[in-house]
Amino acid sequence: MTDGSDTTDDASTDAEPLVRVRNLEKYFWENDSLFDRLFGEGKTAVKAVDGISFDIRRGETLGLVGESGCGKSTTGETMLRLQEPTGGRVEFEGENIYDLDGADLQAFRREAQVVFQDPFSSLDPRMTVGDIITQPLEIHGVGTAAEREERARELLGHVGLSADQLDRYPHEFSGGQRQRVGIARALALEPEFIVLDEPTSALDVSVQAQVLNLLDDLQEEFDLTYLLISHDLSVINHVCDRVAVMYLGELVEVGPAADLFAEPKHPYTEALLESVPRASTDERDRERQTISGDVPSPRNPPSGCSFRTRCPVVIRPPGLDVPRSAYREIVQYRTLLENGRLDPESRWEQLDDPDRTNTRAFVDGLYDELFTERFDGDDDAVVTESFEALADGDVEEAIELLRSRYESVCEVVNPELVDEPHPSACLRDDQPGSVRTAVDEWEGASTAVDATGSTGGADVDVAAPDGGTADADR
Amino acid sequence: MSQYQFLIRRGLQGLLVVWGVVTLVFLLRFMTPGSPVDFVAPLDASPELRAQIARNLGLDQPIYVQYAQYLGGLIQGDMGYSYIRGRPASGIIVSRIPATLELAVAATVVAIICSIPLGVLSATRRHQPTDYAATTFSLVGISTPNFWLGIMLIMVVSVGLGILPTSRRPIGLIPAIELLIFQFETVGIRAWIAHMILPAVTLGTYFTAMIVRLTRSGMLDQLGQPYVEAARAKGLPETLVTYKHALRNTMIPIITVLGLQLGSLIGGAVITEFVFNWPGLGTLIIDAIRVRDWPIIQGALIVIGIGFVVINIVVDALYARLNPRVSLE
Amino acid sequence: MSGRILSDRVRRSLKREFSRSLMAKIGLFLVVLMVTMATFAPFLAPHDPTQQGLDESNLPPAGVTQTSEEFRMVDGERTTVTVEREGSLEHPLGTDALGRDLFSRVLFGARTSLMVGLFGTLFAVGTGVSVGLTAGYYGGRTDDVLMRFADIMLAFPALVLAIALVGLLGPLTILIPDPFVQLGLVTGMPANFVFPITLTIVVGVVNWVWFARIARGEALSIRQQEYVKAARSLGASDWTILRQHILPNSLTPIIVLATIQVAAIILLESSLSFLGFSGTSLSWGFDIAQGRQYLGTSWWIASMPGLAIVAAVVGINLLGDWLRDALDPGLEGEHGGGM
Amino acid sequence: MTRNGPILRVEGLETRFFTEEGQVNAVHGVDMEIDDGEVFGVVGESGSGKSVTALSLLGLLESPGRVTGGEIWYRSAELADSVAEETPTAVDGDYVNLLGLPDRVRRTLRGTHFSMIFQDPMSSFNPSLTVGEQIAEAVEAQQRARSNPRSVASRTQGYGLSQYLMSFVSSSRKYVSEESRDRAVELLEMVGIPDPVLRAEEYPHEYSGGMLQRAMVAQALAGEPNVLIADEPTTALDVTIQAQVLDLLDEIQAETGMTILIITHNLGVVARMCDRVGVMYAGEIVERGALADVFDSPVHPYTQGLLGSVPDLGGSSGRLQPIAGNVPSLLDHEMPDRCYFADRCPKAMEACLRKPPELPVDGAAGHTAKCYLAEEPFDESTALPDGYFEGGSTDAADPADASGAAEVASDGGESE
Repeated sequence: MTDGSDTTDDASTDAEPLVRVRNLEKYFWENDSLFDRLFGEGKTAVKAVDGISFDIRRGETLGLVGESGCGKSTTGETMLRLQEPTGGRVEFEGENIYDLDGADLQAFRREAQVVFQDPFSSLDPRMTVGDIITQPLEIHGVGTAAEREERARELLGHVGLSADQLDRYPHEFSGGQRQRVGIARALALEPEFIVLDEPTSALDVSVQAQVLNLLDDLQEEFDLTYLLISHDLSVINHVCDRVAVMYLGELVEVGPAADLFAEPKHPYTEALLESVPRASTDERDRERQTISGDVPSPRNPPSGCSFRTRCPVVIRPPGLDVPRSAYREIVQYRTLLENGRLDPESRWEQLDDPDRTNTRAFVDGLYDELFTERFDGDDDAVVTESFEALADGDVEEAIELLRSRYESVCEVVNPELVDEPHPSACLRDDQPGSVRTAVDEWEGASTAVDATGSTGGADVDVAAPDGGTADADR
Repeated sequence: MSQYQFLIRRGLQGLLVVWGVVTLVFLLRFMTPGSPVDFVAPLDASPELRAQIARNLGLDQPIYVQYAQYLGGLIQGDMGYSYIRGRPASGIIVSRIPATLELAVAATVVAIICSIPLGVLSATRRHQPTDYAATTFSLVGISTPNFWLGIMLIMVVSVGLGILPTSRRPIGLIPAIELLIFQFETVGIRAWIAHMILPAVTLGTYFTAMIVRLTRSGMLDQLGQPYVEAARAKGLPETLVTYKHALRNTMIPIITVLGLQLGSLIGGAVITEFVFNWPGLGTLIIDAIRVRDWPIIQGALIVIGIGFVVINIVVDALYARLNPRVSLE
Repeated sequence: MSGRILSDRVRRSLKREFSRSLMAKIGLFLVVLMVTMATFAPFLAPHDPTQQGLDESNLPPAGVTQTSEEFRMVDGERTTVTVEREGSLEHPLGTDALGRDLFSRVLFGARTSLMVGLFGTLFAVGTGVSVGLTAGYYGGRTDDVLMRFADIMLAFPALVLAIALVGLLGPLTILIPDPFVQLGLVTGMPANFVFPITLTIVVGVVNWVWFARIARGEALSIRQQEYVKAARSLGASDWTILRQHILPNSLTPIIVLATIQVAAIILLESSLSFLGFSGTSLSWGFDIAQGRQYLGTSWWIASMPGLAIVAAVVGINLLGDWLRDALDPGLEGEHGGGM
Repeated sequence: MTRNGPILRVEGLETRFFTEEGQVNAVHGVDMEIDDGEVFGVVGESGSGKSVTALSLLGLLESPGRVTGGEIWYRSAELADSVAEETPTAVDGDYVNLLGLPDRVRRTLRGTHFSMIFQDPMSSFNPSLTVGEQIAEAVEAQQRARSNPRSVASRTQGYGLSQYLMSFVSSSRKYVSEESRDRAVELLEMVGIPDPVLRAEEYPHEYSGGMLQRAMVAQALAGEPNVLIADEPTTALDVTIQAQVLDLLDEIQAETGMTILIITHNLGVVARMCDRVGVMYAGEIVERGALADVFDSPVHPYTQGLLGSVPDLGGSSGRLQPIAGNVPSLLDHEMPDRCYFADRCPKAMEACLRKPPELPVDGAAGHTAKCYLAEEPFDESTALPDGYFEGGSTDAADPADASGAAEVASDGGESE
């Protein structure tokens, strides 16, 4: 919970933000049963949310976007204290919500509400719509039963349902209507702040549009502040004032929606935007830069920058003279090895060579499969050497060979967000002093090791952000 | 986690359960009215004699000392001396295990062989005569108390038709096989089979009926899964879709249920033994309860508990083998 | 809040499933029959079920004539005589070796089975559901400990544990005055109903684990439902959530299991009575044990009570199937609309 | 490929589900023509009947669903030849009416002539068999079919229960041969799965969603089918993975010239992939034509509404223009005898109380719409008044529908 050198300490905005998230962490533990404890097997952490910080200003809609499993829903739930955090703080109107209890906590519960994704599981099937909407009032002891029912009628009107539907059960409604009921429940206590967790992703497009419009109207009418969690960039773009992009439990970019969509800074944001198919007739001919590979497992996230395993513009080591596409192939080859996805045994079996004498064939086979072109000079030697190590069954050696020559600064230094309106967590972008120091240190060390083989020098890529140019992946 | 580690871990877990079983069984004596001395001592025993007997049985010690002694004895395989027979309880119990084991295994084998094909047929020929016959059989099967079924079988088959022997177990499987191998004498094995049929059918019926039900509903569930549709879409013959795809996934959850239901098999075995005068653990335990022969009661309960735990570990291992999604926990 | 246990949809689904299923109808018929028999046994029974009559012993059921050879002492010598007995409507199901009317005994036996089945299940539901819901909702160490204990309970086969417990605790019974007899509505019937209390508690004790497991599973999954999260975000207390959301929504499988468990407990009760551990002699299992000695001569003594058990248990199981199909369409039933 | 008419011609396809609640008209009167080598998109919201259409084409409907009418003409000279004797009525030149063939024959077409990719790769692979094994099965099935094309039943006859049981005993009796396994690895490599040898031995749960969807594509390609039906192929995937899978389909189509039918609710996917598109609503194709025609000059108000509902990535454009109301009931007794969209349509006219036929749209070949607006412009004077369909006797029967009507009203208010 230390603030340390954190950069977002003093808010640069004129007004105090409504919600302030600082270094929020939420880990889930695996192998943590009574037995694991008895047998002393180490529990492992899945870092669903790994130290994120952002502000939500009064009256704005902040979008939190990311792919499934990136931790965006966990963030939302932890911010509402539906789950206890592993570390960090969330300040709501200046108070850390994790320090609240008793009446203060109840007061916070009145102010912050949530609307969930699934219109089927978000409403208790055994309660009538009236019961569902009056539940918050009842919990907080607001009004008499008659007053509460009156309020429920009023709320139904606000969300565009007719008031005589109070006695109905959720299953009698369509998906869109249920989502309206969920919204009415969230509005019942007149909250300041609502977390919208994928509120439309289970709905058809035409119904989605209805709900988005409704949310828009309600925000205006009741001065609401929204946190909109979604995987759908077009929804985020349509609704949000500011956007935060999440990847593997970390924020990679935060900025005003217009800026971020027009000029994404982080390669991941860019890839996300590129990947969305547009509903227009020129979509077929659009130049696309999509990214390859899968999201790594959060159980075993990459070192350094978590996006580096898929990044099309990963920073090459200083002085290395291979084209970016070839460098990507080397990175992928190394990732295969490190994840145990390349098994020399099965390769040999395929080769039909019981004595395993023909190392040449082994090397050539892999070379052709993994690389479009052969390297020359030192690169060829190193790659071949690593294949030979593999042929001997020494995966560790092969990894080490590759690492010593091809390690990128992105593997070593974890980029952070600086305190400015539109920061991105990429080493190619502005970075806080501590990160810059780490980069310098690494470069010093690596040039020292590499001095024999290469010319050394600064990384050329930092100065030339060329994400869109020809040598991006594919 | 390797198979080996899994078994060790599961074994340790089982050990903990066994320890719980032992403790519970031990405490059982203190929860029940009356002292063992009442059953052991002559009716007109003097207080001195009673005290002497209590001392001999170790009953004068505080509970925790008795508990420690009992645990210590168990670890060495000593369950005390039978109050009634004056012999080591462990010896008596061990001598009864084969009979129970043979009966339970025979019933399980019969049940599995009959039930799974019946369940599959019932599901694949839904709403056809086969299905109705199978569901009726399984419904009546799970609703019939097996002691009554046993009695009815004895009445009709043995007493009425006079074809199979009513009760007892003249020879164990192993002696019967020895006889067969070393003396080329089939009389032993024939007697074994003849005496096994009725008890095995009695015990196996409930189990068969239950597995038919489980298999049927499991198959119906699996046949509605998207992967079955996908398998059909790629042009696989229906045999393969049914047996290789659907049945495999049906068996995975059934195995866990079976593991739990083996308890009812063992329970059923106890009463089946009673009906057929089968000299197994069941009759032993019932007789011992009637005369409060505590060392036997405790020992037999512990053996049954351990047996059940072991079966469940085996079932778990089988489950993990069949289900690739379980990385052995 | 809505106090209804069954929502409209569930009721509709029950009705639909009932109307299309012959099995459900048979089940309901059998169960209603059994309940009627048990409740109005003093009115329906032609004889006092405990009344012995040596000259009427071993009479076959109505319409059956049984010839058997018996040993008699005639003039101090053992001779074999052929005895022919004819069944009559006076004793529709015949009599046992002591001349007691089997039909009356079957009627009164239904009382024992039903009472033990119901109260045993209630006991198991009460214990199991509270333990299971607590374990499932709170999770963590509470859950770990409770479920390990459940594992230990499961390591004893229910019947074995029940035999040990009942056998060792002794068959305690309480006498419940029969209201019909007390009010003088019928005469010549036993004044009290013998309720085997130990047996009832024991069958509950050995069965609670099943309810604990299923309730825990339900609580675990319902806890993850968004409406529970929503309630927590509104500031609802754990107690409110358990009472208002978790319990009502986990009822369906619990009701289905409870139905099936009534059947299982009736089987268990009959087994224990068969072994002579129940403490009451008015029980189907007990009668089967009695009839076991007369298999060669009087087949009906052991058969009739057994048929009663099968009919009762089949009925309850059918009812259970019906509830399951109607309440949990995922388990059986046709696929939905498919769109 | 020779150009002599469409590869698939669907005429008046009707599929119904006979459920407890009544007869559900999931698909009724669908007409479409799919040209050889094109990518055709069927787009619609949930409950529009698009997936049922796909299943009907393959004959994969499960009870209580049944194709009750229409014809599916499929062009294949080879097939026409082999079935001409048995079912002459189902053959017309090179065309075969799939609905006229016995089930036994249709089964053999799966995998070889038609393949399918399903929405959820995780549930569409058997969780307890390796991915390699499952793809090899598909390869094997196709090889068995091809080795004996004349006998359409050969595949199923060649492998019965006894052979299956024998396969546990003797490895030579296994259904899947070594060659098929090798081919499965090749296919995995073809769809861009790194280290296919190792991955073939893995189980579905060890794959990521994207990888598994690639594997499903590989499985669908096993029999080198002529028509690939992709039912929501990317709906379960994240957007970056969706892009990869779409790229893959695109590449494969370019390489093999295969005909692809894409079923999706995502207009972006349609725009990305398709040459021509059909828009489905309430079991009908309400508008179809070339992608540019349908997307740039939609005629049917539903198509217009659908396009207007999608939030755009390129700069936010104020309020969305949603379609009021909800997806309609498909229960037979609740379906009115009028244009099914009229109750949600902002341009409903008196004419719309009669069912519109499929009408050609001016100026574009092959662009048709089931809407009178295809022929005549919107006429204010004959427009139905607001709230015309509210409280109508047909709607009041079911409470859910009545509430739907109420919502229509409130939404109508909002969007003004």
